[in-house]
Amino acid sequence: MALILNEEQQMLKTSAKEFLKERAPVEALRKLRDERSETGFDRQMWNEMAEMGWACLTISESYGGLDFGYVGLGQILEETGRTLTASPLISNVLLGTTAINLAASNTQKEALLPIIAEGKMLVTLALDESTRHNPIQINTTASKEGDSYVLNGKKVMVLDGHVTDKFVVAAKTENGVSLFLVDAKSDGISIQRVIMMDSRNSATVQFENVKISASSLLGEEGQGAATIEKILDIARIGLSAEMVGSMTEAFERTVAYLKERKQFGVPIGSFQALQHRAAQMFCEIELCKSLVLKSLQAIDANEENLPILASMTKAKVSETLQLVSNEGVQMFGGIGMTDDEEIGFFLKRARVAQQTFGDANYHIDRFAKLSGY
Amino acid sequence: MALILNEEQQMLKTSAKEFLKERAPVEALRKLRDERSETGFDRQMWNEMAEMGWACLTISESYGGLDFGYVGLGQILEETGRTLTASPLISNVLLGTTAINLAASNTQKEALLPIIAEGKMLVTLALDESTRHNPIQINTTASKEGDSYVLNGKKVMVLDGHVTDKFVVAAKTENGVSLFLVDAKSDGISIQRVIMMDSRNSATVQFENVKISASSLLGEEGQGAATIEKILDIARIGLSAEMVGSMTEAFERTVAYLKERKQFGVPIGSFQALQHRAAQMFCEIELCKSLVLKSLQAIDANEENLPILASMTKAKVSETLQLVSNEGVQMFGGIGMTDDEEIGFFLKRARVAQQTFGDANYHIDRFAKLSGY
Amino acid sequence: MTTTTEMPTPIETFRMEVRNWLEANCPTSMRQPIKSEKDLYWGGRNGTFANEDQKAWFEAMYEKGWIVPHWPKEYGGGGLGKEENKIVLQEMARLGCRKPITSFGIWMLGPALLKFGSEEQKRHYLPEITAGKIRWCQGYSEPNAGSDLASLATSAVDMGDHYVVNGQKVWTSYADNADWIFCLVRTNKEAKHGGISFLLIDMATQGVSTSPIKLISGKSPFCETFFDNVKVPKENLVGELNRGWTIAKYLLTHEREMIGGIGETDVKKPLHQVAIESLGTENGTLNDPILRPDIARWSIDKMAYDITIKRTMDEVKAGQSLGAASSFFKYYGTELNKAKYELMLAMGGYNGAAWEGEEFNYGQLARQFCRTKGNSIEGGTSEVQLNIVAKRILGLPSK
Amino acid sequence: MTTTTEMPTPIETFRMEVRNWLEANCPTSMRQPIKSEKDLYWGGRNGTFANEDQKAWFEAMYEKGWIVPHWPKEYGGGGLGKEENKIVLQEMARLGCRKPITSFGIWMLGPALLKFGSEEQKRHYLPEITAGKIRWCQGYSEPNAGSDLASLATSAVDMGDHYVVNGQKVWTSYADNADWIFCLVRTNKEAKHGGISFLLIDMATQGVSTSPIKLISGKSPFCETFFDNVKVPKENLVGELNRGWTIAKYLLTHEREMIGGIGETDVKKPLHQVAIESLGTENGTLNDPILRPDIARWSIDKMAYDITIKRTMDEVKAGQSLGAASSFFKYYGTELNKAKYELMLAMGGYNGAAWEGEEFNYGQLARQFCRTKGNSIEGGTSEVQLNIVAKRILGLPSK
Repeated sequence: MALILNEEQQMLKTSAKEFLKERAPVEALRKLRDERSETGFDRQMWNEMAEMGWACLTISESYGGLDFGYVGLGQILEETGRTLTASPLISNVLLGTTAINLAASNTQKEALLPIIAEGKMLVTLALDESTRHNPIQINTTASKEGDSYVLNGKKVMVLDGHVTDKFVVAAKTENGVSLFLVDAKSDGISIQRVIMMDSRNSATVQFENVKISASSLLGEEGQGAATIEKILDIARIGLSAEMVGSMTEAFERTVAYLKERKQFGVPIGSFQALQHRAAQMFCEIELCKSLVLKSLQAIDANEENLPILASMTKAKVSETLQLVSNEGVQMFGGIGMTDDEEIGFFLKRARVAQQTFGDANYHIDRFAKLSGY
Repeated sequence: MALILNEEQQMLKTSAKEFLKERAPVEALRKLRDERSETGFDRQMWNEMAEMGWACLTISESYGGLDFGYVGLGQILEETGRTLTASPLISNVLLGTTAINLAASNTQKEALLPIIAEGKMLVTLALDESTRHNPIQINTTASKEGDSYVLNGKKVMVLDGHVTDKFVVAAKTENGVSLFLVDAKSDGISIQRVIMMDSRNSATVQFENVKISASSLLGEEGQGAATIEKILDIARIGLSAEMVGSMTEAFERTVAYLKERKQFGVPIGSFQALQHRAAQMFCEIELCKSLVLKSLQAIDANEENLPILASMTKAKVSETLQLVSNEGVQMFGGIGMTDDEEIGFFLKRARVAQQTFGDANYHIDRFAKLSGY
Repeated sequence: MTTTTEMPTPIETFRMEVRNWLEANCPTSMRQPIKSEKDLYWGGRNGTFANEDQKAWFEAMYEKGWIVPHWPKEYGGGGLGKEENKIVLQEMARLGCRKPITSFGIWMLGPALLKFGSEEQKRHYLPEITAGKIRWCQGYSEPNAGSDLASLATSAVDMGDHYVVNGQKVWTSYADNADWIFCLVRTNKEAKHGGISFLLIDMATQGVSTSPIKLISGKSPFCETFFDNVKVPKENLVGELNRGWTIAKYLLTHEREMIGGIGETDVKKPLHQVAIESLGTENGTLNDPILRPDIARWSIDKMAYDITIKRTMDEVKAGQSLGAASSFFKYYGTELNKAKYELMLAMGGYNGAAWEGEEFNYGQLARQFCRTKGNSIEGGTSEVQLNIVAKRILGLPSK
Repeated sequence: MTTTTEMPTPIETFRMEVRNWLEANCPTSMRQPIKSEKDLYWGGRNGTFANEDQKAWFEAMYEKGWIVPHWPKEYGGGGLGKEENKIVLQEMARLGCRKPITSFGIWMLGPALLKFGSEEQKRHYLPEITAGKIRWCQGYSEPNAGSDLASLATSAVDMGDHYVVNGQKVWTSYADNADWIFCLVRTNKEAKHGGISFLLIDMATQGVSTSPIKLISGKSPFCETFFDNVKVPKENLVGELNRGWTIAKYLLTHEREMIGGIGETDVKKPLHQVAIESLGTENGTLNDPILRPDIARWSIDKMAYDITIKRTMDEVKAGQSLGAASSFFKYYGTELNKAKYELMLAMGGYNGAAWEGEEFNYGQLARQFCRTKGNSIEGGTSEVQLNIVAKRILGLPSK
């Protein structure tokens, strides 16, 4: 498949760019932060996004979606990376919706997807339990009691956890790991919001004897592990698309600053040491763009090598974003250290995004394992 | 202890520098190579070195040595690193003599050291058996038969193996690993010289039913493993001293070339990208010098943390020499690629020295293990 | 080794005296490690002591003359020789005594005045510093003069009996709490380096105002300081007119060495210990196989760097000296510290990415991480240090 | 998908014809991968075929006009269109057919002549190239003009009806076996870029001599070529006088793309496969825990690089285009290849460090390793490529 966007995808990207520039520039994130917004994102903006169909790009037409695919979603994510827009796109579209697409029964889909497609229900994934991404280590239990399950455990880094309507919870059942759809208002759930370095939402969610009906099971009991990996691989690629947007924007701002800022009577961009570092970043960013596009296409084509592509992509993109965000602050110099200048927002988002769904170290290790060494 | 040379050590260094500049510049190595010298080093020069006491710096006065210590030896090695001088200093002084110092009985010392001290006997270590340095993996066996042992096995990367008089051979005995002093002319030994990338000597040595007397045992039977590690740690540090000499010389030549070579009407050393790379190399080299001096002092002071110092030093020095030798060739440009220009000799020596006694990867791993992680 | 009883040398006697005096006069609470800003006493017109012990300790040291033991007595110091001064500092370190006062006057202005100030200036300003009466801040950088410090534009115009100062300084640490500021000002627009002078300005003068700077790590001691037609008496000039650059360079070298050593104190635990505790080991091997070599390489570099500092100091003692060593140390030390916090963040995982909440120590790690990014910018950027190494140590040519 | 039988399109018919012709005319031995220099036929006055199959294959292709399928027939080509040319190359690749001739004339001089040569020059030189009669070499670099190629000094002085050439070229690959050389020469000393011309010189002319260059990797095809009062007819000038730099730039871009792709063919096995085989695994993990992340990072970069080349080609097809992409690819590709051989050497251990002996494959790995160091120098250094990326793609200013 040609590694280019088709016309529709290109149009979607362009319209996303225009919308975000208008409605959600970096300044909007600063405002949410400084006003200590309770939702952590702009509800009204999310409604507008949903009206444009962004909530249902990956939902099939039979459930009220656009069936546009992940390459399309990736373009929007990339643009939100440029503007550092906080929205439920990661938690609800990449994680929640993907989980339902992959694991839910037709009945469940019929009940949920049309509402999600309209942006009127938020679903997120409650998976990690330790300090670092480790989807295999699940101690949360779901014990069968008659027709119900009883959930017990604690989840961390639940994205948008304090504003979500439903959780997809990974828990141990008798025969393996299972996924459950759990209402956020259920008795026994306590949610503690955690504001991250990038001013975005996460939450620690405690499940204490939360009783849920057997119909909450997503997919077959004990068969959740493979689904979780697939959800995560898709989310890793989608998040990488966002990160490529961030690195591109941070890099372009840095290059512009190099041309503008004068020291010793000349633009600092005329210093060869900075030129070479900029040129090297350019190369790395190009590689990242290729990996993301290739991986997004692989999701849509349902390719078998998705795990290896996802790890390659998340690893390379994480390391490059680390480099680019560091170089951005360094090249902006003293002004880059101030909260007034926006480049620091990219640094902060970079570090949270790096950790989310596994950092470069995690994925280099996984890549090597998947490659047999 | 102050991290500086005392006056005697400084004098030794200065005289070594002068001698080597005169008798063994890089040109001498080229000559040995082009004439396909059978010994691989200059015998006459070795005699002169021995006359100056270089063979007996680490031999105690009671056995006819100077008891000057490893800091002193390190200075000579550093200077031979600058001139890329091929000599038995590594094989015979660092390995062979150290082995005898550490493991031999008084009787054995009395018989061997005075001759070695005069430079009239060469002893080297026959240890490694696999492609990469791995002192734990020893399959060579020494089976006791009455009053004798019978050696069987194959050793690789035996430095100066084809010209040595004796081998210190590591072999498995009933109760562990033991060291034996074996005459190179013994029946059953076949030696194949291997000329390395740096034009220096190594050899593959095959032991086939080599019968040796029980008195050839160095140290106690089965207690060789600890001795081997100690010999190696000393050799790693000594070799690192040589490598620091090579990196310093390669770097100084590169900086000189940067000042001299003109492109686009200016010296290429005025290009900031090259300036920063040179400055970064300078910093790394300074770190290497400190590690080597600290480690050499630790040998003489018989410090307990020698293993960790040796691994730190060999790891850092290997990586820095790789960097400096690569940058040397790159900054010399096309001329650096030609055999006529000497910078390439540093590249080649660098890679062999990196592999010898464990490369950076080996020692980073060992350092981490010794540090408990 | 001898077994005969020897008389203590005078220097040994002095050491014992110092030790006894400190034991007797330094309150126990003043021997605890610094925990927060509050534990520091800065002095100044509005300076207050946090508690009685802090006050008692400062006053005892001031009486003794040991606020700055090696400054001459006539300038408010203790008049001690180099060797004795070292002993006081060593014994304070041994007991863990806090500094009686934290002061840019002692650390930065003092050395400049001692070297370049007039006798009158020394007698006037230095005793005020050791008495903790006046708190100083530094006014070097400007918005359009970062690495190119000498392009500064804040002007001091000669009005006969005084100067009139106009302009703006940035990165003036604690300017909002300082009484006086020592500034680089432009006294000649025709010459670049040769048109800069070193001026002392009372911040209570009309026309001086400050505004705090928020950093990416959050609140900071940095301020912007504005000068709007500020009258400054001519006797406040230090050194010769238009020769301020010499003083600036002298002080920058001081500062560079201080910043190079940054991060020494904040996390005492060796990095690999943090790694072992936060990631755990299996069969003696760290649980993150990819991070492991990074941690090992960093640790080797850090130890090698520390050994190199020791070697350089030993060389200086032995009369050898590496030219622009402070640039090398500043560059390498700050880059190491930045790399350390990248590793700390990677080990911290989600905890290191959190910004608020008691559970996450109020985002302490993330904030420290953000703050380290400034290490390679303040006190001369890494790029400037590399330029200096290339030119002054390696002798590489300019274009 | 349809189930009706469709007529093959003309292009499908052509593909089948090509396939059938190649099957019938390419000897089996000419479908084996190249193993050594001997397997290449270079043509030229002294060119000899290594065997009958090589000769038969060249002659069949020459008869067919497919030595260069897309050159016009009047210049010795096959006169095929772009699409048809691609099909011939694809079908040759599918069958694994060797190139019938290896020729700088086809790869480098040809494109230059087609774009800049006179009609007479095209009719004269191009058919000689496809017929394998004349072997060409390239004369660009000079000892004092490396990255600064335009500072070349080899002069061609106008003597009325001819030029007299004096000077020295380096890195003239295979000059000792070539018949003619295409050279950049200085025809005006006053202008730098605007004083260079593109000249064709018969190496049999009096005053031309060559001397081989030995590299750090051993013997090489490179030579130095000397011109001592060499008379060159005026009609050997290609393009306008003093406009040779335009032709040079055009050809350098070609060359850069070729070198960027270096290392594609020499070690076919993926690097991690080499690692698994040479180091072994334990519980599915490579036996060198420190090298493992390096190999993984390299492999990711390599795949990402290959995907990027594909993406760029797709973009070009779609009418988008990245400006100085060839510089980026040349830089990154050659750095990757150097890094690969560092890793190969680390994995090879003592075997990779040996230089001689059958047991060590005659030091093949060490020699290849040494040779890769030239990748980032020849065809424009990495530094030059980064300059180009910085200036042409990023638009960063010159001083």
